Parts: sequence; C-alpha cells; structure tokens
Amino acid sequence: MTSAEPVIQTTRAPRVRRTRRSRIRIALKKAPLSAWFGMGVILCYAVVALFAPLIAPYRETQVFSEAFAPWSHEFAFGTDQLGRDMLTRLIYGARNTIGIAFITTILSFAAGVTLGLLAAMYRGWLDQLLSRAVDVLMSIPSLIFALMLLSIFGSSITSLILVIALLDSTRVFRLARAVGLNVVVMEYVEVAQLRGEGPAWILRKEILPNILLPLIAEFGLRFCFVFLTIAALSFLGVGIQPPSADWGSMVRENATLITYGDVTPLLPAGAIALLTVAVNFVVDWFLHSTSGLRDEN
Amino acid sequence: MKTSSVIARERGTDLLTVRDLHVEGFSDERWHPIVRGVDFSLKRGEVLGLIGESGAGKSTIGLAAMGYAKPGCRITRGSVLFDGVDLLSMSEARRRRLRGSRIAYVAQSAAAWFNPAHRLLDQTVETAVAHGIASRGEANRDAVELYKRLQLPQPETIGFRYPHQVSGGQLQRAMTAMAMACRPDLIVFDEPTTALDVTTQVEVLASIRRVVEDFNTAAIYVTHDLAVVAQMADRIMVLRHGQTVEEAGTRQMLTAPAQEYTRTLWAVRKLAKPEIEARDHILTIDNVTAAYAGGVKVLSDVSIRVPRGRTVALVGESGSGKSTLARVVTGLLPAMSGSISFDAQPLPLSLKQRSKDLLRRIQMIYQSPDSALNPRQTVEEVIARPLEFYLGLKGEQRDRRIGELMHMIEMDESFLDRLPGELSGGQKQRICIARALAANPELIICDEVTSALDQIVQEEILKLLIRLQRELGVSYIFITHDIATVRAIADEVVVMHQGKVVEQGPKTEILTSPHAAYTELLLSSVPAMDPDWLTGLLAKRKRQGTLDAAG
Amino acid sequence: MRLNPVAKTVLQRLGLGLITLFVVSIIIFSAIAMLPGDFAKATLGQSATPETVAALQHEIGLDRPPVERYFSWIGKMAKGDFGSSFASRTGYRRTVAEIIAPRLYNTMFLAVMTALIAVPLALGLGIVAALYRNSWFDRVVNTVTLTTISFPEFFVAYMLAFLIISRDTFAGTEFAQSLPVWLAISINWTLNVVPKFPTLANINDQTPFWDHVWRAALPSATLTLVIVAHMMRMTRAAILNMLSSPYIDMARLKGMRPMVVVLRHALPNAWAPIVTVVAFNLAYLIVGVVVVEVVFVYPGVGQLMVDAVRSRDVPVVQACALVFAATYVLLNLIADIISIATNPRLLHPR
Amino acid sequence: MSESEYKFRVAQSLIGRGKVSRRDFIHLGLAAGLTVAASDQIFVTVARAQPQQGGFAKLGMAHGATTDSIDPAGYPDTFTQTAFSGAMSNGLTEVDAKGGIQPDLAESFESSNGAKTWVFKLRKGVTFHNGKKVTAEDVVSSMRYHMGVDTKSAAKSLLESVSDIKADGPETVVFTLNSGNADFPYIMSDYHFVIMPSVDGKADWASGTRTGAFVLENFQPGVSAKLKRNPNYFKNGKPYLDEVEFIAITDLAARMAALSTGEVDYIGRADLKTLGMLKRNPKIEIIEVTGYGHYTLPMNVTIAPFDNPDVRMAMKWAIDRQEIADKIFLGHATVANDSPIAPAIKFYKNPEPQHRFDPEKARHYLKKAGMEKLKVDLSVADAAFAGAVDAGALIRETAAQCGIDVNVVREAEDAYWDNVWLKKPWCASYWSGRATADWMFTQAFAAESSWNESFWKNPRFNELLVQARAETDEAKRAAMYGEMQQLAHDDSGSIVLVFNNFVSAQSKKLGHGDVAPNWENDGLKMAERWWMAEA
Repeated sequence: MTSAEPVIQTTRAPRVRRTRRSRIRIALKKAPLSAWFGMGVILCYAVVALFAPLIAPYRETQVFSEAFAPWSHEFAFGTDQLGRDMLTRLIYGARNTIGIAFITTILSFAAGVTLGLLAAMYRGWLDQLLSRAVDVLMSIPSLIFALMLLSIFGSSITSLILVIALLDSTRVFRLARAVGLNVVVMEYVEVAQLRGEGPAWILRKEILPNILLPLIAEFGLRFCFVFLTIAALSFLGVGIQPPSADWGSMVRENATLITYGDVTPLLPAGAIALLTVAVNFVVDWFLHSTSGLRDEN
Repeated sequence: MKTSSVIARERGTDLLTVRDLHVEGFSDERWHPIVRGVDFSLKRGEVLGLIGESGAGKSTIGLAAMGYAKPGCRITRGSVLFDGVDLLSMSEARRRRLRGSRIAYVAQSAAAWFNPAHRLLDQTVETAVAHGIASRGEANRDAVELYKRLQLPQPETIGFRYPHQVSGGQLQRAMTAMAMACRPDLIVFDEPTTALDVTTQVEVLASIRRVVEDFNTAAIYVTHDLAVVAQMADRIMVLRHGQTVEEAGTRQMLTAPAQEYTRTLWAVRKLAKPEIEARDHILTIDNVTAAYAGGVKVLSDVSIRVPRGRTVALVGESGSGKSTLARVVTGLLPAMSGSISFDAQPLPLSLKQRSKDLLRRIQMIYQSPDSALNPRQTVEEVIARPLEFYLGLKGEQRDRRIGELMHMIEMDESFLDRLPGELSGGQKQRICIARALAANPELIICDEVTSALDQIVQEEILKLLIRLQRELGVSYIFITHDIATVRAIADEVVVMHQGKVVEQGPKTEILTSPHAAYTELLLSSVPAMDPDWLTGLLAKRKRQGTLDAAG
Repeated sequence: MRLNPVAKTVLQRLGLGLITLFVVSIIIFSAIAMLPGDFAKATLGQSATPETVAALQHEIGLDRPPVERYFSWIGKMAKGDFGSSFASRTGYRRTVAEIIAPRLYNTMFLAVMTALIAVPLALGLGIVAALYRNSWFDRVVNTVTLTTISFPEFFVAYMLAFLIISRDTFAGTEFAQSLPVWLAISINWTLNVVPKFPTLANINDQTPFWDHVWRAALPSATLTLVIVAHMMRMTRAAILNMLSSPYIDMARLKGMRPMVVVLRHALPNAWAPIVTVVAFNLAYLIVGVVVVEVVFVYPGVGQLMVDAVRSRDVPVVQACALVFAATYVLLNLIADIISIATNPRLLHPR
Repeated sequence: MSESEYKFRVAQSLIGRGKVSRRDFIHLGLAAGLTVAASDQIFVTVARAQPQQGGFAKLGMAHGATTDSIDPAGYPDTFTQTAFSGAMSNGLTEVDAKGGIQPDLAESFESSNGAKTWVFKLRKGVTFHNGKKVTAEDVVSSMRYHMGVDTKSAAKSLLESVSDIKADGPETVVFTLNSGNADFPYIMSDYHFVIMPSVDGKADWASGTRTGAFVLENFQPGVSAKLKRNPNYFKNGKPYLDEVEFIAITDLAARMAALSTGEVDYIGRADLKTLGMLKRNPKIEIIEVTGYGHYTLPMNVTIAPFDNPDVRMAMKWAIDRQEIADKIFLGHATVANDSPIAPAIKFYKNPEPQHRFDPEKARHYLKKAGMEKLKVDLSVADAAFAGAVDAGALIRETAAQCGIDVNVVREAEDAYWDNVWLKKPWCASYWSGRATADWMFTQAFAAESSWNESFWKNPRFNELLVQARAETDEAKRAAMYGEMQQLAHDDSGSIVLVFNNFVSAQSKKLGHGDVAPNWENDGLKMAERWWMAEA
C-alpha cells in the first residue's frame, strides 16, 4: 500500500469490477504462443471427439470391399486391413481414446484428491494408512498389475477405466497430499477451524481452490500418461478392444508397416503425440504462471 | 555518529554517483515504474541512509547502486558511476568482477540469503577466492579475523557450521563478514536488522557500525526504521513512490525535516493511548502450562487477567511463548494444566469442546493478512461467512450487515468483489478485522497484527482498533514485540520471556519504571530517534557489562 | 538413543519396506487366485482332458486351498527359499531362483546401461537448459524430449528398428525414388553412419559382455528416449525453482559466473527433487520395461512376469512381484538417503 | 545338344554333390553360350535345390514362453514342437510332404483283427543320443507316459482307445485298441509321441536324450534353444545342418524386423499385412501351405434358436467366408465349406453346394424357420484365433443384410477355452486339425466326444463314423467319409469358415524340398529336412 494519507480510501473507486470471467480473460491474454497452440489443438481434439459421428465420413465399423485402399478422395487416409476408412477410424479413435482417458483421469483425480486432502488434513493414522496403501500399490509394476486386474475383471471399458483410475490415483494422492500439506498449515485454514467449520467445508472452500492450479496441471500430465498407458495395454492385448477404434491399437495393429516405411501407423501415433505435446504446452504455461517463477534473461 | 569520524569521512572523494535512475518492475504483464529519477552521490567512507515505506523503491535503489536489477526488474535509464566508471554501460563480465570484490551486499533476511547447502566459511571466502584476491588459506584466516571483529562466538569454528545451525543475529553478522571479505569500497545494507529482536538488533547494529568505521567502508543503509537509520547514517535520503522526497544530514533531518511527508513519517511513533482502569475481567488465565507435541514446554505456569473492554499487550521477543499463549486461549493447543475462564465461566481447554457460540465470542486476527486470508475468496465471501455461519444471516440482512462492517473498517463497498491479491497490506488487515467483527465477538486476540505493515499504515490500523474498542466495547489481547505499539494501544502490559510472565501491570508503570531486569533490557534496546542513542547505550552497557549477557 | 538421521531413515524405511513386500505378496497371490484358470489348464491347453488337468493340479499342489498354499509359500520365503516353478516336474526341478537370476541379471544390465547413458544426459541437458532458459537450445531440447515421451513406447522402439532396417531398404523404397537424388543419397548415407545395431536382443547366459552391450543397444536407446525427458524437465524445473531463491541473487551479487551460480549454488539445493525423479525413472527401468523387452525380444524379468501371469505360474509371479517391489522400495530409500545427505538441515540438525 | 551344353547339364547335376566349383561352373556356362550372370543364377538356384552339408541356421519361432520345457506331456506351441519334437526326437511314424503316412522309428506297421491290433516293427540299430539302443521297451514306456490315470499329458485323449501296449521281443510293439481304427499310424505321428529311453520302466524325458537329428545343447525357456547335429542319426545323410538355434520372437513386428536385418534365417507365421512388401525383397522367400487347421463358429444345437436346422442354415448363408479369408487372413486362407476336413487330407470331398454369402438364401431359411428377424450373440476373443474379433465385426455387417442382428460380445482372452468355448451358445473356435478324417470327426463331431463343440448328435453320422473307422476297404471308406462331410455341411452346428495357411518367410540362403502340410514349419521337421544353400 502506497498511500500516505491518514484518510482511508473509503471514497476511492475501485478499478474495473472483476468477475471470474474477466480474470480468465486476462490470464488467457497473457498466454504465450505455445500455450495458445496447445489450447487450439486440445480444442480441435475435443470438437472431433464430441462430434465424431457428424464429422466422420462413414460409420465407425463400416466395412468397404477394398482392404488397404490407398489414399484417395473416397478414403482420405485409405482403408485398414478390414476395409474400414482410416480417417473415420481416427476420428472415432479420438472419441474413444480421449473419452476413456478423460473419464479415467477424472475418476483417478476424484479419488486421489479426496483421499490425499483428507490425509493432509487429518494426518495421524488415516494418513499413515492411506500413504502405506499407496506405497504398496506403487511398488507393484503398474502395467503388469493392470494386466492382471483386467484379466480378472475382463477387458471391458468399465473395468479398463476403473483399473487405470485406481492405479493412477496413487500418484494423484501423493501430489494432492503434498500440496495439501502446504495449504493446511496456512492461517486461513486455522481461521476456519477456529470458526468451527466442518472438514468438508474446509476441504471444499479453503483448501481445494488453492491447490486447483497445480492439480489442473497434473491433470493434463496424468491425462497423457493414461493415454500412453492405454496404448501400452493395447500393446499387451488388454486395452480398448476391437471393433472400437482406438489409437493405441491402431498403432499396434499397423506397427509392422513401419518396417516398410509405410506412414499409416504414424497417423494415430502422431495423433497421440500431438495431443500429448499440446497438453504439455498448456501445462507448462499453467505451472509457469502459478509458480511465480520468472524466466528472465 | 561519532563526530570525529564524520569529519574524517567528509574528506573522502566521490565514490558513487547515481544520476536520473529509473527502474521498472514487471507485474500483471506490464512494466511499472519503481524508481523514477533518483540522484545521489556517496563519498568514500560515508554512510547514506535510504528511508521510506514499502514500495518506495529503496531496496531497488540499493541494488541498482550495484548495477543489479532483481529478476523481473530492469534499469531503464540513468547512470551509476562507481569510482568514475558507469556500472550500467559496462559489460556483464566487468560488472561481475566488481561485485563482491568492490561492492558488496548485506541482505535483510540472512537465513534466506545464505545458501543452505554450504558452510558459512565456504560462503564467506567464496568471493575472495573467486575474484583471485586471496588464496583459500589466506581467505580462511581472514574470515576468522572478521568473525572476531564482528564478535561472533567461537570465531575459529563457527565457519564450519551451516546457516541453519546459527542464530539470526549471528547470521546477520556472518553476512556482514561475507560482504567484508574483499574489503569492498561500498556495502549496501538492505534492512539488515529488521527481522531481528530488539535486544539482538542492538548488538548487530553495533558490530556493523564498528567494521564499517574500521575499514572506512562507504555504505548505503536501507531501512524503514528511522531510529535505526539515525544510528547508522551520516546522511539520510527520504524516498516515496520511487522519488526523492528530501535529503539532508542525519541530525538536520531528524530535527528539522523540510517536507510534510517526512514530518508524517516522524510523527507516527508518537501515538499513545491514555490507559483506563477496568471494572472486571473478561478472561482469566490461571497457572497454564502448555507444550507442543514432542514435549517441549513452551509455557509454564502462566497467569494473566484480561480486563473487559480494555487491551492487554503481551510483549516479548521471539520464542517468549506469547503466540503460544494465543493458541492456548483459542483452544488450538489445549493447555496441559491450569484453567481459563471466560466471562466468569470456565472455558473448555480444547477447541473441539467449545460450543459454536463460545467460538463466536473469541476471535483472532493474525500477523500476516496474506496467509490469514484465503487468496481464492473475495472480500465479500470472507466477511459473509461468519455472518452466515454464526448468525445465520441471509440475503438482504446479510448484505446490510456487510455494508455496516465495511463502513466500520472504513472501506468502500466496491472492494467486496476483490480478491486479497488485489488489496494492499493495510486493506487486507482491515478485512481480517471485519471478519473478526462479523462474529460480534467479545474478545479479539491480535497476534502482531501491525508488524507486517508500514508505519503509517500501522498507525491507521491501531487507530481503527482503538475506535472500535471504544464503540463496541470489545476486549483485546494484543501480542506484539514493538514497544511503540504497546504505547499506542495498551491499557495493561504483560512482559513474557522464555515461556514465563516476567511482569504484569498498568502500561505507564511498566514502561516508565520496570521492576524486572529483562523488562529493562528490552525497553533500553528500543532505538530512539536520537543519533547518539546507540553510542550512549553501548557506553552505558559497557559500564554495566550487560552486553554479552544479553547475547 | 539419538540415531543418526540417515540410519534412522534407513531402519524406518526398511521396516516399512518389509511390510510393503508382505502386503504386495498377499495382493499378488489373491490376484492370481482370482484369475480365471490355473497353471494346469493354461499349460495343458485346449485339448486336455479334465483328468489330466486334475492330475497336474495335484502334482503342483493346486488342489489345496489357497490360504494353505499361501502360508506354505510364505513359510518357505521366510527361510529364503523362493520355491519351484510350477513348470517343475518330478525329477526335473526348476527353482524360481534359477529362473529369475539370469533374467534379473539381464534386466539389471539393461537398466544400468541405460542409466549410465540417460542420467548424465538428462542432468546435463537439464542444467544447460536451465542455464540458457528460453534460448533456442532450451526450446529445442524441451520440445524434442517432450515429443519422444509423447509417443507410445513400443512405437519409439519400432521406429528405431525401422531406422536400422532402412539402412538396407531405404534406397529401394518409392519414397526414396521420389526424392531428389542428392537428398536420397545423403539420407541413405546418414542411415548408414549409424552402426547396424541388432534389432533382436536375444542374449543368453553365454553371451560375452561386449556382445551383450551391443545387442542391448536399441532397447537401451528406446528407454533412454523414454526417460530422459522426465528427468531433464525435472532437473531444469528444480534448478529454475531454486533460481528464484534469495541466495541465488546473493551469489550473483557476489559476482559469481552464471555457471557457478547454477552448479554451486542452485544445484546442491535441487538434488532432492531431482534424485526423486531419477529414482522413479530407475525403478521404471527395472520394473516397467516389459513392452521394450517384448519388442526387442530381450529376456528380462518383465517379460518373465507377464509370461508367468499368463501361465499362472504363481511362485514365479510372486517372486517377480517381490523383486520389483523390493527394487521400488530400495530405490526410494536410496533417493531419500541422498536427499538427506545433500540437505545439511537434515544431515546436521541443530 | 552340343557338347558344351551337355557338359553344362552334367555339371548342374554335380553342383548338389559339391563336385563343381562356382567358378568352373560359370566357365562351363560361358562355353554353353550363357552370360556370367545367367550361369551364376543357375548355379545358385541349382545349389539351393540340392541339399548341402553344414551351416548354422537361426530359426525365429512365433511362440515361446518361460514355462516351456522339453517334457512331451506339454509342447503347447510351435517353439517346443519344432525344437523338441521335430528336431530332437522321432515318433514311430511321420507324415510326408503329400500328407501320406510314413514309418519313422518304426520300420513297418500293419494291422489285423479289423484294425484293432497294430504291430509296429522298429528300425534296427537305432540309438539314442547317449548311444543306448532303442528297444520296444522304450516305446512302451514312452507311450505309457501319456496314458493312465495320473498322466499329465495333453495327448492323453489320443490314446484313450488303446487298451494295451506290449513289447513283443526287443523290436516289436503291439498296440491293442478297443475298437478298430484304420488310421492309427497317423495318431502315432503326433508330436507328443516321441520315443524316450526307458529308465526303470519309465520314460526318461528330463535328460533330453532322444533319437532325433539334433542333440540339445542349450535351452533357455522363452528365449532360445540351441541344438547341434546328431552325428549318429539313423537317416542317411541327415540332418544337413551342423547347428540350429530356435529363437522365440513372439512379437510380430520384431520377427519381421529380425528377418529383414538377417538376424534370423527363418520366421514362422509371417505378418500377412506386409507380405506383399516382403515379397519384393529378392533375398526373401515366402512359403505358404494350406494346413489342416480351421476356424469355426460352433452354434450349440441344443439351445434356441440354433436347435432349428433352418436357423443354422440361414447363419451359414449369412457369412461371407471369402471376405473373411481376404480381410482377416489377407487372402492367406482357403475358404471352407462347413466341413472340417482339409483338402490335403485323404478322403476329402467338398460337399455341395458351396456355402457362401447369399442374403436371399439366408432370408429364405430364416423365413422357413418362421422368423423375419433374428438377434443372436456371438462370443469372440482373439484368444480363439487372432482376428476373431475382427471377423465378428465383418459377420455383423453381412448378417445385418440378411435380417440377422449379430451382437458381437467380446469375451476375456484369459481362460477363453474354459469360460466361453462349449459354454456360450455361439462362439469362435479354432482347430489345429487332425491328419485323418476319422480323427477330426471323432474329436469334434462325434456325439460322445467331450469336445463336440456344437453338441451335434446326428445318428446317421455317428453310425457312419464307427463303421468307417474299422473299414479297410478304401473305396467304401471314401464313400462313407464323403457322406459324413455332406452331413456336417448340411446339418451340424459348426460353421467352418476357412482353412488356415501356414505362411512362413525365410532367407533364400535356406534350402528345402516340398513342405509338409500337417503342421507348421515343414511338419515341425524343418531342422531335419532343410539345409543351408550358401553360407
């Protein structure tokens, strides 16, 4: 505060009234080019995923007579081994892969954040119990464990989502607990405790809003990891199952073509990579703007 | 300062000349001016005091005098002539050679400015060795010499400790030793004693002053504390909003400031509330003992009475247990033994056992409004919550009450949709006060509520608190380490030291004729607005042999 | 008694680690018990008669209740006996130890080889990127590493294999013929500069050391690409994080060169997060490389465990899981020890 | 024919015996009016066609697991079968390249008593790898290893009809069967029935001592098996190779890459997708053999709606077998006609009419069954066969055009054979095929067989099956098997989609004769039969 007048700024008119929307607008305006690129790509993917049936030229599983058709007007990226349009498969692949990864990440965050914050807030035996449980889960190789669990519960999409969400929530738990611990010691949390607020209110109103940014950043990263995990599981044969199109399986199915310099497997792999890079750009920007770290030179 | 040395220094030539200095800082994606055209010069061996409130640009100027701008800042215009060469136009490599060797820096919080990963000695000698001024062995021996001069305990071995292993006062002196390692021509002191307790501050000031004089080093001494700068500087420059308000010799500046702003600055330390007798006690603490997990006792056998509608100031240095006492009263740290009664009723010791209404009646305000306000809640959300939670107010009723509270803390209602980050420190503290008031409390515990604020703002807040007490009849427990604050607000004073109550009584009595030796030491360590205060105090203490005892 | 903080952490973590291993063994055992089918059905396959299956189940003790089997297993474990694979037959004992040992050696070999390349590379790149942050170098390194982790691991592996194959085939492809001659020639030349690493890493216990290195080159390169990004980014971030500390300003004000500022003043304080990430990635090198093992036919523990899960060879699965869990626990312990050792506050309490 | 041409011809015939050097041959070729390149080409081709001694072949197998062992009770896939049965061991008989049965360790065999008694005479002077002579006792122990209550052999069911085995002197073994079986020698060619030395009356499999062309040198389960030539092998001149290494490369792309980079000389189960591109490589040869294996979709005829023969017929017409052959198997399969007997098998007869995709006919039969529309579940998983799920997708598309809504249900791959096959009303299945019609029908179509996957019980069929088995008159047998194939085609619940082709790829450095169709990898005997044409 810079004013020296003993009279307080009772009369001073505040600056423009700031709503949440205007704050977001200001933040967006400051975003660097890479973040804009990232957001643009994510938006495109989201649109494609949401409106796949409208955008795709054919039905997801529609079969044409010609397998391995070359690129043409009719089939922009040719057809696959069953004679399905590659472009259509890519578009539906976006829907399936992103959709599943998104739901999985949401679930893993819901579980991880809730438990992590509870552990941070209550410490003691609850913290010990949860932390040790997470240690145990993390010490089992996750890919192989996922493989086992999926074998037990079947490779349905539901169990795929639940299993990956469970294994992934361990890392979210760790992060949420760590950032939560930083916030729990803040005096405004103490103020709420002194006021007599219940734990749910404190979690939701005092702690969560303050760890949202790192969590969102982590969300982006975990989303990508889930993506790659699904691809790896598809590689081991328990990922998203055909005839649903998914990028991991599409890479896997066409992998042998790479040996002959065929670019077909590059399309889904590139689609995965582009999204991952885009998400990371946005995450970098988020982390950068929250850490208060300035890259000057 | 000692008159003889002042004369000697005045014979020096111009060492540093700063002309038309402009510095900008980057925030909200924009460059804002921080320093707007400051000129000054400094002779060899001379000490210049830079004084001003936060945001006045005094630290920035101090760094700019080294040709350095903090990350996020840039020097946009001006020249800094050091020994005849412009620091701003020379190459980075040449500037680097000057830094540390001929111009050195001593920072406010040595604990943060020392690298935690290296031993003190390694950091002390680093500059000398890196600049090729001394060999490692020579530098080590010299460092020990400097430690001795700065009166560090065990100068032979203290260098082998890590920063976290020594106390704040010692660290500050070690940092001065580090700055002195190359015997620079100029040292920039950036609030070197602000983070220290008053009793420690005296010693550090004395040490610093001695080495600066011994080596005839020129210095820029940046501080917000007039009394401190009065002890150290030959000349004082008052800054405001990145501009010079006025500049003059120390004595002249203290006695006859030319500008109105300077006079306001000088005046703030004179606020004093007349004390009033109390009728009864709202809070009685009897023989309370408390300890943190791990069994370290922080309070032992503490008994305090808080008169209704009055203010009890809890005075003591860091570690005296005064903040712990606040936690005991609020129930966050239930006392191990002893009893507390509130409004003649026994108060459950643990927070969990207290009723909602009881919680409402005791509120707390914290030292740092930054951490006491949730950065993600608007002012309205902050103030409204206690209204809804305790009083169940809704809709129009609630909004009306919020309006009243804003009025009470003298803030416009248009602030309601702001986030704490968009407010100044004083405004934030007002919001914290409003939040406490919203509960209609009977007792408010104020934990160092003014110490993070500028002095003018401090005064405003103190006045506000006094007015509210008068109007609402609320009682305060006012925790502070600052005697001026005590003078301003207290009716009764409790002096604490190492977890025990040293003395308790009416303000005037304690401040004028203390009974306990510790109280006396504490009071005598508070710098006065008199350039000869430190010299006099040191002389007096030397006679009494109390200087070492206090360390 | 006041213990040295390192010793205290080690003891505490080892204790917790043992409990972790115990719980892991229970979880894995139950998981296999819940898997459909068992070893007998899995090995005998489609055409086995029920009597045959029953006879085999009896021989390997699968007809006993799971709880009893678990306790007999853990009883042996406590004595250091990992037991025998279900693939053992009367007169033909295959102990779990002898099955795992060579695989574990291979896995460790690959992990150490990769770590020796990847960790210095990641730290170096991270430090240089932090030093020249926002320079073109920083941006290029960031984007490249980011891209490598953005592709599925097996895709990276296939791409590397493709590069090797292209040495011989590139000139004949339509793509090459569509390029200008000079470009085609130079690409072909570039491809042939790379040594012809084997795409098949099928080593065995008789493979000489350097041949082992040679054969493990591609798997190692794949893993390097996969893990460098994470470690490099963390190194960079940790150092940058430190660069906003006041003591970095102090170092600059003391006239230290930027390299000295980063190496002597920022890096020592950034070890803890870096070491944690390095430990995480090393654990991944041992625990998570099953995909790379499959693609390059490298006989490591990951593939062994997947095989054992498929065939329900419980003792082998259990042993693999314990080896993995122990690796995880130990690496984290080492990371913690390094974090303490590099932090004077923890190493030398007041 | 000029003299030089004559000399050239003679020289060609001498190449194989290593009597003519490449250089001399080219000179002769020049003399005969050929270019250097042309005569060199002829040299290489001729040389490949002639077995040569020596060399070390690396063979990439599509299977291999860490639980593999040399125990003949197992041998679950091509790795163990080719390496341990085919290369290391011999059975009493073997199937030749034309699908005929030949004696192997046996010198001869004959039946009596309506094919109920079979007498095998052993070859004289054959020894195990350790020098011990092979006796009838060894044969009896080896067979008993797969019999009895407590055997763990996967081949137990094959010998269930054997009531007694005994040695008649050191060189004769007599099998007594419960009922006549004219094809019993074929059963003896099964890869499980390798002859092992008898130790204390029990077959000793663990030592790895067998009679085969190769001796096991090093075996790392799931990784590789290295074998070296058995110098005392009883077949004259064989094996040609000095050493073979079988390498487990389960990943398809890795297998293809290993062949392309020359790290292996042969791979089983080549990638069909890139076969066209692989063919362009002049150093690579591709071998395709129609095997006995076939892919089926058994419908449980005891459960509605498949209890109605017309529904079954509608389903049979609603599937485009050609499309499945083209797309799932990329043309590397032979369209089948709802009979499990492969063209290469004796008594094969293609039933009439050929079932193909015909929406008209499918609707016709559906209507005949009294239905307009039909909704059925098809349970699939790639555990049944690779591509089963995709096949389901194709079937759904074609069936939809016939008014049949096929709901493709994905099942878990693990324990598919436990939980889905024989349990779900309609699912996908695979048979590796049997060498004789009787064997195939007995296992998969006979009423009492536990693997009668469509639960089909046709009295006439089962009557014929028993009669034909004991019948020794070839013509009568042919007629009976012809009728049985027609019955299966017309009435059974098994939709037989296609017969698989074994597609392997190898470096042209490897030479071989005709390739046997009974199993993959030249009837599992590639190590013994193939040679290295150029080092």
